[in-house]
Amino acid sequence: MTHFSAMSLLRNALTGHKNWREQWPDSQPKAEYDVVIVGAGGHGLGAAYYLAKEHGITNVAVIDKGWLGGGNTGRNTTIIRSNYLYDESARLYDHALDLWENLSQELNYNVMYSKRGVMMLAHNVHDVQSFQRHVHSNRLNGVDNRWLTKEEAKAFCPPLNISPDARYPVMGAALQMRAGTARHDAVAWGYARAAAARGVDIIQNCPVIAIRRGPDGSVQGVDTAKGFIKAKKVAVSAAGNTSVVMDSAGVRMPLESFPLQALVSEPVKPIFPCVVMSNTVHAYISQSDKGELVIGSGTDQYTSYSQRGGLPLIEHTVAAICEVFPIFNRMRMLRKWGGIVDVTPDRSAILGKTPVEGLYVNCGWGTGGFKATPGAAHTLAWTVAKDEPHPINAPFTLERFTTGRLIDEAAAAAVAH
Amino acid sequence: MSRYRIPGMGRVDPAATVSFTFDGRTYQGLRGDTVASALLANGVHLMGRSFKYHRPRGVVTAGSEEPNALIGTSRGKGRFEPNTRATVQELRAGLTTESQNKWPRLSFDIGAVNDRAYMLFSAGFYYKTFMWPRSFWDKVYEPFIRAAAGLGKSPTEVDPDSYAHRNLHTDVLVVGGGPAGISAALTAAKSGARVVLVDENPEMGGSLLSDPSVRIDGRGSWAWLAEQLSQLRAVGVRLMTRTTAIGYYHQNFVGLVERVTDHLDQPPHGAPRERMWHVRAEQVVLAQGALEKPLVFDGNDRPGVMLAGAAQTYLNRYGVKVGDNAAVVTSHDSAYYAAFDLVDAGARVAAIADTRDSVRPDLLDAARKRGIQVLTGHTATATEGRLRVKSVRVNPVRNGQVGAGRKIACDVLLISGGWTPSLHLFSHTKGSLTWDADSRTFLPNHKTEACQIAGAGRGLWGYGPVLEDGVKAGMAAAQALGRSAEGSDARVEGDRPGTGSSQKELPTDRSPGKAKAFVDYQNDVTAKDIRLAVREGMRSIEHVKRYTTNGMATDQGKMSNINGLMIAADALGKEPPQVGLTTFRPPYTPTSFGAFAGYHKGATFEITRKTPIDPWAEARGAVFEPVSLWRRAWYFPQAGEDMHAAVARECRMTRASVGMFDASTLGKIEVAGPDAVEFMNRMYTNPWTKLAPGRCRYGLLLGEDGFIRDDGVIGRMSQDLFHVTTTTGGAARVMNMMEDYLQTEWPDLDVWLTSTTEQWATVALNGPNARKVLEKLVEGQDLSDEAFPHMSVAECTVAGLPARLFRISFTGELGFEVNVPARHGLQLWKAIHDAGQQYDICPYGTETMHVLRAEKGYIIVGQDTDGTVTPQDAGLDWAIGKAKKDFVGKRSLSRPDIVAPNRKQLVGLLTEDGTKLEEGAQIVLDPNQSLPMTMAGHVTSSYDSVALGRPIAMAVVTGGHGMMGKTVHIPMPNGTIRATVTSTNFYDPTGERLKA
Amino acid sequence: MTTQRHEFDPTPFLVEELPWAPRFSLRVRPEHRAALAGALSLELPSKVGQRSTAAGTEVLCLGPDEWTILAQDADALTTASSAAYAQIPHSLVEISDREITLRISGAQALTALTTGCPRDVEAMPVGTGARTLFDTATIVLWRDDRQSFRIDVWRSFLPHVHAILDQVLVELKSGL
Amino acid sequence: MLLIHCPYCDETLPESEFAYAGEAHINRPADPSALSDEEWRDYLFIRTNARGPHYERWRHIHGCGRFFNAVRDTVSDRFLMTYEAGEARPDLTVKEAAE
Repeated sequence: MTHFSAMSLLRNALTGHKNWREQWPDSQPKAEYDVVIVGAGGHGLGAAYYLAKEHGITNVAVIDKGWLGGGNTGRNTTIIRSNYLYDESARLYDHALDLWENLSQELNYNVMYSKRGVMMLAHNVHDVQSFQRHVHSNRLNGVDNRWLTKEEAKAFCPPLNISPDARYPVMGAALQMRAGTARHDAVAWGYARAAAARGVDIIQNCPVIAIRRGPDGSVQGVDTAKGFIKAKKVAVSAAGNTSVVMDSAGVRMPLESFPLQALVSEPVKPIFPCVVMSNTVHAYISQSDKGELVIGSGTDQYTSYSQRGGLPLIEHTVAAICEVFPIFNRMRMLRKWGGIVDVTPDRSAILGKTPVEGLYVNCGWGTGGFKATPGAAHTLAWTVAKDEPHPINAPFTLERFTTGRLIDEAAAAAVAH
Repeated sequence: MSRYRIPGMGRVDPAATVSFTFDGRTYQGLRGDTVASALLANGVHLMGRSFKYHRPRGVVTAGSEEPNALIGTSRGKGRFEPNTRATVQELRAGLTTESQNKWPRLSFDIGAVNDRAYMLFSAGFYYKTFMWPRSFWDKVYEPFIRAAAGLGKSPTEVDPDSYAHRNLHTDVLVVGGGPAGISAALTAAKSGARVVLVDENPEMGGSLLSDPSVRIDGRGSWAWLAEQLSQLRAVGVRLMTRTTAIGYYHQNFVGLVERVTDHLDQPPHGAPRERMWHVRAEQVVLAQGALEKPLVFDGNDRPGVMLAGAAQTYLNRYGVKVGDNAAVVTSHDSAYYAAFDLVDAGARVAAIADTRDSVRPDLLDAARKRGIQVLTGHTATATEGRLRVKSVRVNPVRNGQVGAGRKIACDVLLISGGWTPSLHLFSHTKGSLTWDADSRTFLPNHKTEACQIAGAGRGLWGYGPVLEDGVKAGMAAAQALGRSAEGSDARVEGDRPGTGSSQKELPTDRSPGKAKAFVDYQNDVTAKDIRLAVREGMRSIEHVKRYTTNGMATDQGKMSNINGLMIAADALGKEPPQVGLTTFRPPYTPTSFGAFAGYHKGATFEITRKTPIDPWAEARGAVFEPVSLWRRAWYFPQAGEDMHAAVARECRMTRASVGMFDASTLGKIEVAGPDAVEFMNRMYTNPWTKLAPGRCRYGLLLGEDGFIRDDGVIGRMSQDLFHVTTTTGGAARVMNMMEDYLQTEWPDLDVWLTSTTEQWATVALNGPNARKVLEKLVEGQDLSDEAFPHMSVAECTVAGLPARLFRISFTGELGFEVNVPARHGLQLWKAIHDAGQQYDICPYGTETMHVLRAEKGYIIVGQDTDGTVTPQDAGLDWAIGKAKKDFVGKRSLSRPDIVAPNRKQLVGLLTEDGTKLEEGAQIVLDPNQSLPMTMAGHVTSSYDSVALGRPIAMAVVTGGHGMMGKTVHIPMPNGTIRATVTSTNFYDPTGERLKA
Repeated sequence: MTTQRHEFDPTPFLVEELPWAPRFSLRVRPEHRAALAGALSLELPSKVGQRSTAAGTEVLCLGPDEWTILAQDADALTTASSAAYAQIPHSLVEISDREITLRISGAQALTALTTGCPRDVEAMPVGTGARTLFDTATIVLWRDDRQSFRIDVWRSFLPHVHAILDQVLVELKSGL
Repeated sequence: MLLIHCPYCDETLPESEFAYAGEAHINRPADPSALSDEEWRDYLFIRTNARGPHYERWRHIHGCGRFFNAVRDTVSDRFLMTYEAGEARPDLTVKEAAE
């Protein structure tokens, strides 16, 4: 693998960039692997990388029905933060944040992790109570997050409208400085390149038809469009398509897949210095390093795999952005797109072992999957390698839906008076 | 008359001069011009700078697909917008425009040093560098990269304009007002269908506007067009110009954006700037035509290099000659017609270099007649000229070998790489495309929606076939609607048929690695970048796009996608369809945020619900808080009072005498029918069978998961009738949940639900003097404790109004809630207020309500519970009907982790040093542990209690119910606070005051 | 060619708030509809959207088991309802104060409604009604004539509906 | 925005009048207390999440107010049919054969 650096870039520039080699080979499946990972997004490729690097398991295939990074990894609004309320979530996302900090250097691939700060706006008394609860909980968990007055919020993000006459006036904000954004594609590519360099096969355009189980119930491998691939361990990390894949192994999942939309504006010179989220008006926004305003919308109300999404939802999101940032009213939307998010009943992920021996799952991230990428991948690799939960992913079991030990961040923010 | 304007040509009004400015200089154009055509008429080609290399750029197209000529446009304060396409913006009086992405000025831009370092800024270069030293990323590299971002400048002021929305239902929507669209619309309309025809241009006609020499049905094309438009109007077709179909959604739902005022000198008062149309059509006809592709070769981006079709449009539609001395490089017949029109208008065309080895003889003849030299089998290998093209270098290609080049001087270079059908909207529907090997283009294939595609969008060329195809599409749409439609033939003379070949980057005799052959103009993506991406393992077109940013500019790949694909496919040694096409996303062209938001701006951003008593509170100077969609009076400050003082006074006066509160926002549901009690038993945790009419009870509602969803007091009005109240925010949710169970689980029950939230206005009266105030107003009900004890309900008259009167309390004081028909709400409020004067009655808001209820330990669902709290956790076991076999959520209460010990349970907290805790503060048992700490719960409610003379708090604490009297710790940034666990019932624990 | 002309329209449509009137929500199982209609001396249309008028009382069928009644004689109705209840279980709830009614009429009344109603109002036959949406507010829409409509809006949603109609009025007056 | 046929109104109307209400034909057990924790979990949380025809519920919330059932292809979002609440799950193969 060519080491990436300013020097190698300069050297190649002088030779017309003719000597760059492929960042990962386009592999064809072997008959057998120690581990097969279904889904070549950031999570799947990351798990393969950590299996190889930290557990010495290099006979690994990552297979995808399409192109690597072509799912939610390449369709999200790239926000990274860890200021979650519950200990379980805070540990997981903060573990991810620790890995994000050095990911570019570790992978020798600049993922452009930008510590811009993520600011969450409080628009009513309930928001204030809820965010204060987050701030206090985060502090005792060692997660950075602090409370800003509305004037401090405005100073941090000048386009913000803090007029008391607004329909939802800003009453303050919670700010995590370590949080920010990263270049989503680069995460998948960086992991792919680093995993491939350690011997992992990345097999693209190879839909998984079924997970095959033996007479004893344990996993034997996967049937794919390119034939049967033998493996005693299979990890499914297929985002919105997880239900379908798991179903083939006889494991029914507490998941529903919804279309999630996002959009970008035309590019403009730097105007927006951070990430702002407003749950009350349903909007979140940042500015990319190309200058586009990147705006997250919500999910449509119905389950769907169509990746289309409707216009009214987008209208609402844009109206909400213009309510909070009225100077953007004459900006133009450049494109909007849809992804499929898999949502669990408590809106927290399922990460780890399943009732089937040799079958592991990483799913149910809703809209939170991108920020968790290194943390989820790292701990899943541990679980797959050792066949036991990692202390950080241990709470994120399937069993919690039977016993009632839910990790319900969304319910914790429920609004009612 | 401007230097390049040709009198007598074009559709602009020569009598109407319009002034505008560009980069501070004033120019004259004509009514009907775009900024681009007016600048070209003045000989200005340099209109912008590219994104990465800051290369000087001129206009490439004459339409909405323009990648280069992006400008800032303004009409005064708050009305500036960046990245406007000069090719679309119509001239209006007083329009000011500016170029972008340059410093200090357009003709001399420091940023162009990037162009020198071209080799360094290869595709994806930033992924490979800026990583060391680690700390430099945050402090040096990233700020530098970010500072270079963007093209135009963001608006910085609030937009004073308004935007509108409209719904429109129609039988047929035709997108594209060119020849195919017009004939489709007319054919469909003649069958009796309702037809809407939209076009993004200021006038209908499409390519006809650029081809006046063609004759249709014996008339010039413009006369034919005018006649067709009058026929369309006559048969009732709704013609919408300046209207872009931005997105094609499910089941023939199409979003249109109409630009209403941007072209007007003086918009009339009240006119919206833009209007979003939500169109639902039975049939959609897509007649969007085709887009011309540039040719990719070294120097194909200099100002003065433009698409041949664009030059033809500037000439015929705007009467503007784009240059005096043109050269042409083409791979398609269409460029010949542009050259012919230019020569016919008095310009010189030095040569046409055609990449093809053979060309139609009639074209060669026509060229020869006009003195144009045609060089077949040629490639272009370079251009010269810093701010305007001066020459093009062309070379013969024989058997794949590029021969010696020669320079052709020119002041404008017309290029054409052929045409690609405009299938963006079709792509939005997830319709599939098929690769046509002959024309080397993608054509529409499998349809997922009820639509027809007509004309150049299906790869057809020439007016004869296109008009015929439009008629066919109109007939097909009509027939799909069950109507009979008649076809018609158009006779076309002087048609301009054409074919062409599709190219990757043109062959060159120089080092391809050094060529600046642009594929995506705006993002400065070159052919070399695409090949590098492929070399680095980017095999899917999605990877190539993302790695190089090809097709991600504001033209959304309209200029660059197909060329990029051709080059990527060549590099991979595959056919283009095997490499794939990136998905087109809405909107078709960039669309202003305001158009999406429509009326949802400012005061009408979202509904603000107000109670009938709200005007009184407002007049009284109340401070309001938003609670779900409602605004509620938060507190009523008197002169000199802050919130703390006002709330303290309100609390004190209510406990001392009497207070009044507007509780109208509480949800109310009438549950009626013979099975009402059975329904209530199934829904709520409590038992209802034995509740006598005239009595009420606190009701607790769970989700099926066992967690608390809602609560409220429920009165039994009669055997078969319950008056249910819900939380303010929960009203709609609870109603929906009840309907769900009733309709789908228990349809056998004879029960009906009616929301009466807004039927009633509700005034709560609390305090030791509440009865004394109310007695004066009530008729038909004895209010004594014996006749009307706590938790009673009755129908009676209050202040002369029909009322439902509850004796209940959310404060721990003697309390009543009076419900009267909402139109009388304000009258009731005033009557009680008047009657209470002798007792110093005190209106209070939601904050005081919260304090008073917390003193009694009454929970607020959503504050003291959060969707993870069971009745046991909240200390509400008593509200569960133990004898009931089932109710919603009961089964979940016996799940292992729900019955496990050490769940977080609701308790009271009293701080040892008397400080007030912060709501949301976390509780620990061991204050000396290190981070991360093990947290045992958090403070849910915290207030200064006037009644108790100290702050009180409620909290959920692990195993809290078993910790009474024990000490917990609340670590705050500036020290840890100690608190004692107590009951939540802080005030009057025996409830004597309730019974007063 | 671009046009700079537009027609100013001083009265595109008229919005009037109608006076209070007794209004009820009636619910009964479809199989008991006919019997209850007899008992209440009402005509209860069986198809959603249909209306009836008799002796000044207007009825609109909103759902398979739901009718809105604008009663001429509210006392007579409630008395008849009470009398019939034991034999024909049903629910009659007064909602006179829940909604406020606007009349929207005039040459562009239909256009005004299309700014907020997603369904095809133009195709709605005169003399029918339906519960639907205007903007984000639930309304009951009555079509009384080609260009004359009533909308019943929940009291607290009315100012929002009114505010949007006001904007639409200004917009339509501009002629663009 | 989808277009949905309400079987009670017998009209095809825009999605904004309707509210999605989750998977259909998941009947609340007659006696929940008789269920094991696993069976109760299945009722509460396990969903088909079908890729393709999906049996689901909608409510015509800004219309007649009725809950009803629908079969919708979750890949194309196209409705195959809608039917009244309480009706048996339709056999799609029979329906296709009839067409």
